[in-house]
Amino acid sequence: MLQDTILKTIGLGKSFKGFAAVSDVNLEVARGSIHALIGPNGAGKTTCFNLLTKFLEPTSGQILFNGLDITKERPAQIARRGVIRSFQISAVFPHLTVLENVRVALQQSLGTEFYFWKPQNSLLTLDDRALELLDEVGLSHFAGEEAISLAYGQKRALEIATTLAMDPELMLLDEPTQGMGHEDVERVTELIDRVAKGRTVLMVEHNMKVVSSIAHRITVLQRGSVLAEGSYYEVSSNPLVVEAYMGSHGESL
Amino acid sequence: QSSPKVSNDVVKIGVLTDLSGTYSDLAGPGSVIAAKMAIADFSKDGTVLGKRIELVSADHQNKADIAANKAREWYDKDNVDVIVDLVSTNTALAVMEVAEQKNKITLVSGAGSTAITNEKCTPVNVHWAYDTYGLANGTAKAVVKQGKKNWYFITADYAFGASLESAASNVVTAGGGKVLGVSKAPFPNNDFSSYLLKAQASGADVVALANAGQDTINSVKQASEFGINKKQTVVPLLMFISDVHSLGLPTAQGMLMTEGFYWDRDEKTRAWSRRFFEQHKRMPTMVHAAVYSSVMNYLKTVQATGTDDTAVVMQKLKATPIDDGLFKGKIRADGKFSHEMFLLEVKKPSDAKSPWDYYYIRDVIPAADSSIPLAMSKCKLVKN
Amino acid sequence: MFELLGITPQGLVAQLLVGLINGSFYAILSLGLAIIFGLLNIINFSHGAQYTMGAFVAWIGLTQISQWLGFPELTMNYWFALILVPLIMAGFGLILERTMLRRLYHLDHLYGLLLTFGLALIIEGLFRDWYGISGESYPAPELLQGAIPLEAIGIILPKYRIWVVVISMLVCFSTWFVIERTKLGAYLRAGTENPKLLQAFGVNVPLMISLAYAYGVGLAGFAGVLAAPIFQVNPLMGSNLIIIVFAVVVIGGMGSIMGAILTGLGLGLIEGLTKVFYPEASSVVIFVIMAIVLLLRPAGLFGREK
Amino acid sequence: MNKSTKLLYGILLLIAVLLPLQDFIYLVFAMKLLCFALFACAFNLLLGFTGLLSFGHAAFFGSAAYITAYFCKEMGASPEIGILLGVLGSAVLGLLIGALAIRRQGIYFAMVTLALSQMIYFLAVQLPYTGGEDGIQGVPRGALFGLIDLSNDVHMYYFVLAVFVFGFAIIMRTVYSPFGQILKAIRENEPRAISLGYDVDRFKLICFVISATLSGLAGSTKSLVFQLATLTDVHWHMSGEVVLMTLLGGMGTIFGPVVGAGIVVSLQNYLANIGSWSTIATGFIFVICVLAFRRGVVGEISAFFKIKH
Amino acid sequence: MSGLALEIQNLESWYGESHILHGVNFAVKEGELVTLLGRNGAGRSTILKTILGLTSKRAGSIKVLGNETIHLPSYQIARLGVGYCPEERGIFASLSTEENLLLLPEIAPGGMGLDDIYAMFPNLYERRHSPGTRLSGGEQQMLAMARILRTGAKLLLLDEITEGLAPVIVQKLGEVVAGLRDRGFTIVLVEQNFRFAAPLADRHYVVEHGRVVEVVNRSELADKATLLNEYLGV
Ligand SMILES: Nc1ncnc2c1ncn2[C@@H]1O[C@H](COP(=O)(O)OP(=O)(O)OP(=O)(O)O)[C@@H](O)[C@H]1O
Ligand SMILES: Nc1ncnc2c1ncn2[C@@H]1O[C@H](COP(=O)(O)OP(=O)(O)OP(=O)(O)O)[C@@H](O)[C@H]1O
Ligand SMILES: [Mg+2]
Ligand SMILES: [Mg+2]
Repeated sequence: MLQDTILKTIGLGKSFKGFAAVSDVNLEVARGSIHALIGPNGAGKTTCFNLLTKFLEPTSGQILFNGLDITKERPAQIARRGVIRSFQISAVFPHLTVLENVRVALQQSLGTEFYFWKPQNSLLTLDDRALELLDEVGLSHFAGEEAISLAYGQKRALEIATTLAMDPELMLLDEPTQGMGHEDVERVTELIDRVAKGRTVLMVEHNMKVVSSIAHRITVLQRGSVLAEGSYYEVSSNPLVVEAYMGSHGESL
Repeated sequence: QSSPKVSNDVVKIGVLTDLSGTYSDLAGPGSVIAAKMAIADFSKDGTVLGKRIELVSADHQNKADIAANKAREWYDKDNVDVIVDLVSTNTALAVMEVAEQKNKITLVSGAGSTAITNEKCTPVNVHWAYDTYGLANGTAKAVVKQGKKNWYFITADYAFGASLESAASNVVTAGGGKVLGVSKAPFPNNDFSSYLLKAQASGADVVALANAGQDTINSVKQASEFGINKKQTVVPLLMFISDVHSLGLPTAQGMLMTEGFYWDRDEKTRAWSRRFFEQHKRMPTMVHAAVYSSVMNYLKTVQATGTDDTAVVMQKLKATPIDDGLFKGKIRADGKFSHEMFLLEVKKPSDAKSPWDYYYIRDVIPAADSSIPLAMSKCKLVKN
Repeated sequence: MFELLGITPQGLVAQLLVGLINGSFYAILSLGLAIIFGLLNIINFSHGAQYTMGAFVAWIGLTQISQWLGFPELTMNYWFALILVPLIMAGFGLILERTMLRRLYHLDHLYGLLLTFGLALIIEGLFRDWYGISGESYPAPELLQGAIPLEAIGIILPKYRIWVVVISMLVCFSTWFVIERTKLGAYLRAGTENPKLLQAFGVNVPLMISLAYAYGVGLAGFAGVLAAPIFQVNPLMGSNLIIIVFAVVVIGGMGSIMGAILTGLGLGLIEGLTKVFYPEASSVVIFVIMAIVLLLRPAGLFGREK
Repeated sequence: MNKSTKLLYGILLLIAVLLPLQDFIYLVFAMKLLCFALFACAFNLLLGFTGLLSFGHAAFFGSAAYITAYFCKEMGASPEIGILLGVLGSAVLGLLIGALAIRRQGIYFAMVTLALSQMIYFLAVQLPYTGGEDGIQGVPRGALFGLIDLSNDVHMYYFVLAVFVFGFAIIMRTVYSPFGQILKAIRENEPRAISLGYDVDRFKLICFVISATLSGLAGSTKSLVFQLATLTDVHWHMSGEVVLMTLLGGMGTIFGPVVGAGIVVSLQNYLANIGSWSTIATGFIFVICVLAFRRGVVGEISAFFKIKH
Repeated sequence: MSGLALEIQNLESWYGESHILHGVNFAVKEGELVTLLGRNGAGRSTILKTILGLTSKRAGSIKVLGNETIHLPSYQIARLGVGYCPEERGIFASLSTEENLLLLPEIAPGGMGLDDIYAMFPNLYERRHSPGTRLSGGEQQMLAMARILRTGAKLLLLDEITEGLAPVIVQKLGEVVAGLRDRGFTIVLVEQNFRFAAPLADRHYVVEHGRVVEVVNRSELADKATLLNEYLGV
């Protein structure tokens, strides 16, 4: 398949006081694909995300987004380029309402974020879109509630809605279904699949059911470096991966 | 019927002082008591010219803004005719400014800066108790005369400290002495040991403290701790009997200082002070005595002129020599009440016969030496 | 003879010693603050007032109690005060913690700061009202009166100040040992982060917190007793000191016990030297250092990164 | 903002406009109150809506007061120029201090601001222009635009009222603006706000500067009302006071700081005569407020009526 | 015949104003393993928190090994022999991994040794000097689980312990939990991952809206599959 590459890392590495959490990772994410990053705990997946969004400073290597070197940019800058992440431990604005949570992200598109002289009413135009997004994740009837009162799984859903609101070109999802019930997992999986049309998704996920059903391509990390890469079938039949990650009798899927 | 002219049918005296801060012992509640005594002594039924005499008091917390606001409010709204005491220089200057605008009287007792009757003088003010010139002049002259010619200054690093220091060092050099060094201590300050060690190492005869209040107390105390008072003479340029009281004689003994009033000077001062003591449980400072004296003389003047009109009263005050048993002297054109001062030495603990028996009177400084000569004055009221 | 900006080497040594004495006070006070902050997440603004209170309690014990009760023999001398006052203060701390601070743990730091700020105003105001502002003298114990002439360097140092340095070091380092080298330390740190959870693991966190606060306040009281013979016992003695001590804790780094101690001593020295060479700056030097440290090492010299 | 709140503001404004018609309330007192209310509101913009506790806001209030006083007294500047210079000064200072301070968070932020403002304080003690302990006194109020004589208390009062309404409106607008919405989000969850593409530091800095500037406006105006600028204005007690006002009134509420300022200023006025008891009373208020009254007067009231801000 | 390790009657619980549990009843015998199943927000985690007194208010009766604990402070409940692995993991950031492991006081003899634990979770051994919260999400999960094994607690309350773990580790954890059960521990497991829980548990309680609405014994699993599906969407 000849697709152009949206994100590319060259020799990306990060060490903490001599401990190499990520080393020499060469990742290529194809535009329009859903790319999964899997690997045992502590393999460096979250760290990779942190590097890509510059929440951490890489010790070595380069990050290219749409062919552009973004290694030196600041986190907010990268976000504005269209690379938006979600967090492994859920991250919402607890005392804003659910609607406002999403709206904060939508506001980015208005370009009025520094206008302290403009009335807040100017934001009402965003409400429809916000509700639409909430509807997609099944939270529309919570719109007026403060985010803190949501259950864990609902918070995760809200986070995805917020991330979507940025209309990102590249979405980085760190374990989006973690902590969700089965129904929710299915819904979110479907949701990701749906929203991935027209954009690119890079996700970390331990739920093989999710990975196998929607990921086009999978990279397996182990101890900071790439162990294997390929389609789910290729990867899951790789004995190294089975041993390091999936487990001997795997989850029957 | 030509009734005397008293504004708003009341003569209202405001004691604006430090009721809670650093200076509340040397002025503060004692000043309020002194003012009350003056009113009671002046008239049994609390009237002058048939009109009520009222007293109000407030805490200026040594802050110019609070003082100015209170004064403004008193003059504007509460019909206060005269404000007395005013402990720190900044409050005194701030209130004098307001008083001049409103054409009301201030009688300053607590504050000590020479600016009050010099470059910042106003026509409606009298500076009653003392100023730094008189203190520094009195003490420094006497000490240099004793042959202690090499001085080291520990100076509080702000305007007041600098003016004390310069007044004293002028006298020292004029008397043939030498200033060996100066340590400018930040103000306020707790620990003076670094400066004391430097003073000790300088080998000066005299360690002069150009500071006030808590700073003085701490520096004296620490000087005795380092044994400085054994080999060198410690001279606080501004110290009140209340300070000596809290230091205690063992620490304070031997120091030389100048004050305008000492309760144990003669029969009259003793009698008055005992009455004061009954109410306040402490002997009066020179500020307390001055507040009494200023209120008393103000009321007498109102009585004598038949009005509380500012200009009339001020003119009469300045024209009449004062001798009320506590102070003796005359109010000059610039508003300085020029009176005798006393050079005092703190007694040894063994020499004190009774509580509050703290001083030997070593010298009487004539009124003329207690104020800046009018010829050198920068006051706008003095034509040079 | 070699001189540096007019100071002889002997003079310099003496000045350093003097700096060390102030440093000892900073160390004890910032140690108490650090413990309290570390565990209760509360900036104990009333630390200065509690130090003042310690000094006053010692003074009251020495001069007043006998008068109140009419038994002249009944005085608490310095040595008793050194032990009793910290205990009394710790008891006082315990009461404050149980009745007030306890309600604030789940809230922002801000509230603890404000509550203790209010307490500081009350304590100071009361002593001001009772005993006036110019303060009272507290004599050094007879054993420690007088000064030791240090012939070698040509100055004399008061015995009492030497004692202060020695005893405060002793207290500081034993405290450090207990907190950092025993399991207690781990509890303290974990309790800071998530007291509820730690409690769910079987640790009696409320007791631990009460005791830690009591200990911090006790230390402040102890410093107060130590200070009484040096400075006048006066109601404002603490409020002048407290901001500096805050700065010390920040420079040293929150959460580090050793950091608080070493920074306290070090800043005492630096401040002492500034007083010698450039006294005008001595009141700001600590704040300047603090600003620089915060810019270069946000967590403080000894602080742990978040 | 709902109808009843609007109505309330309308009534309050009307009362304020009619105030000079009576003489029960002393006008200078009312002016003082307005100045401090503006100061507290400006402070609250930072604390209540961005979650940054500055313990050094006196630096902005005070330095603006000094600048205005200096130019009006020594250089003969007209009041509007004097205030403009003061406000500019505090804005620049806000930018400098803010740029340093916002790099740190929480308690460190409070400490850095405290330290830096302490340095401003020492500058005020030692610089030759500030009059040291005595401050700058006898500042002429002058004539506004050369027309309106401000030495008349009634004129001055209306001028101060106008300044207050202007400042308050700016704050209100800021809070209820797209910008304000992001500020809130930042306070709630900073990393998340970053990941959504917001330059958190710039938001904080802008907010800091707005707050400093308006604090300066309050300080400048105050120096004209009282005709003086003193060390009190830059002392950390002033910073503490403004915290008290905000807390007492209700932090994070729009109108709370005004109420808080009213209470604190009145208390100071009425307790001034009882010496150390005023300190003790202030202490008690702090304690009670924190223990039982955390939302502040306005916060409690609106919680009672369930008014959403 | 073993007694009851945990007996809960009419348990109610609140977070501030919000009333979350409305009369929960169930009991666990010593040596049993039961699970609490339910949708997100059903109140399963809250049940565990309430047992330890971590909610703001509670009422009803909770007997731990025969002792009524409803009025006891958390730490005393823990000392009766309760080990808790919280949902949000609760790793202490200011402590190193090893300090975190060693932190919990031993409340009864018979806890696992450090070496055994490291053998079980080699990741933890490797990162033992790293600050607790610098561990990866999964490593933190292991740590949270591991540390209660040291304490000798006999009644374990485990909240979503497989969350965020790699399948290999989940598998291993399954073995660990089964081993613990066999060694006589009593375990209450809150799980989302039904596949993980099903083979381990003696009994399942289905929680909905703060109540236990269904009990499914191991033997009834097949019969009640549709029912479970309805409740959980499994
Ligand atoms: N800031 C840090 N300091 C020190 N070590 C770190 C830091 N962040 C991560 N590590 C270490 O780097 C390794 C990789 O962590 P990372 O969070 O990327 O793992 P992960 O692949 O996301 O695992 P999981 O699936 O469990 O979330 C881990 O061993 C972790 O302990
Ligand atoms: N701290 C809290 N304050 C207020 N409400 C809360 C709090 N924690 C949980 N809740 C509410 O309590 C209810 C039960 O939450 P709980 O965490 O027990 O659910 P759960 O069954 O464990 O679900 P999950 O799978 O999401 O963990 C939810 O509606 C949630 O919104
Ligand atoms: Mg991870
Ligand atoms: Mg849960």
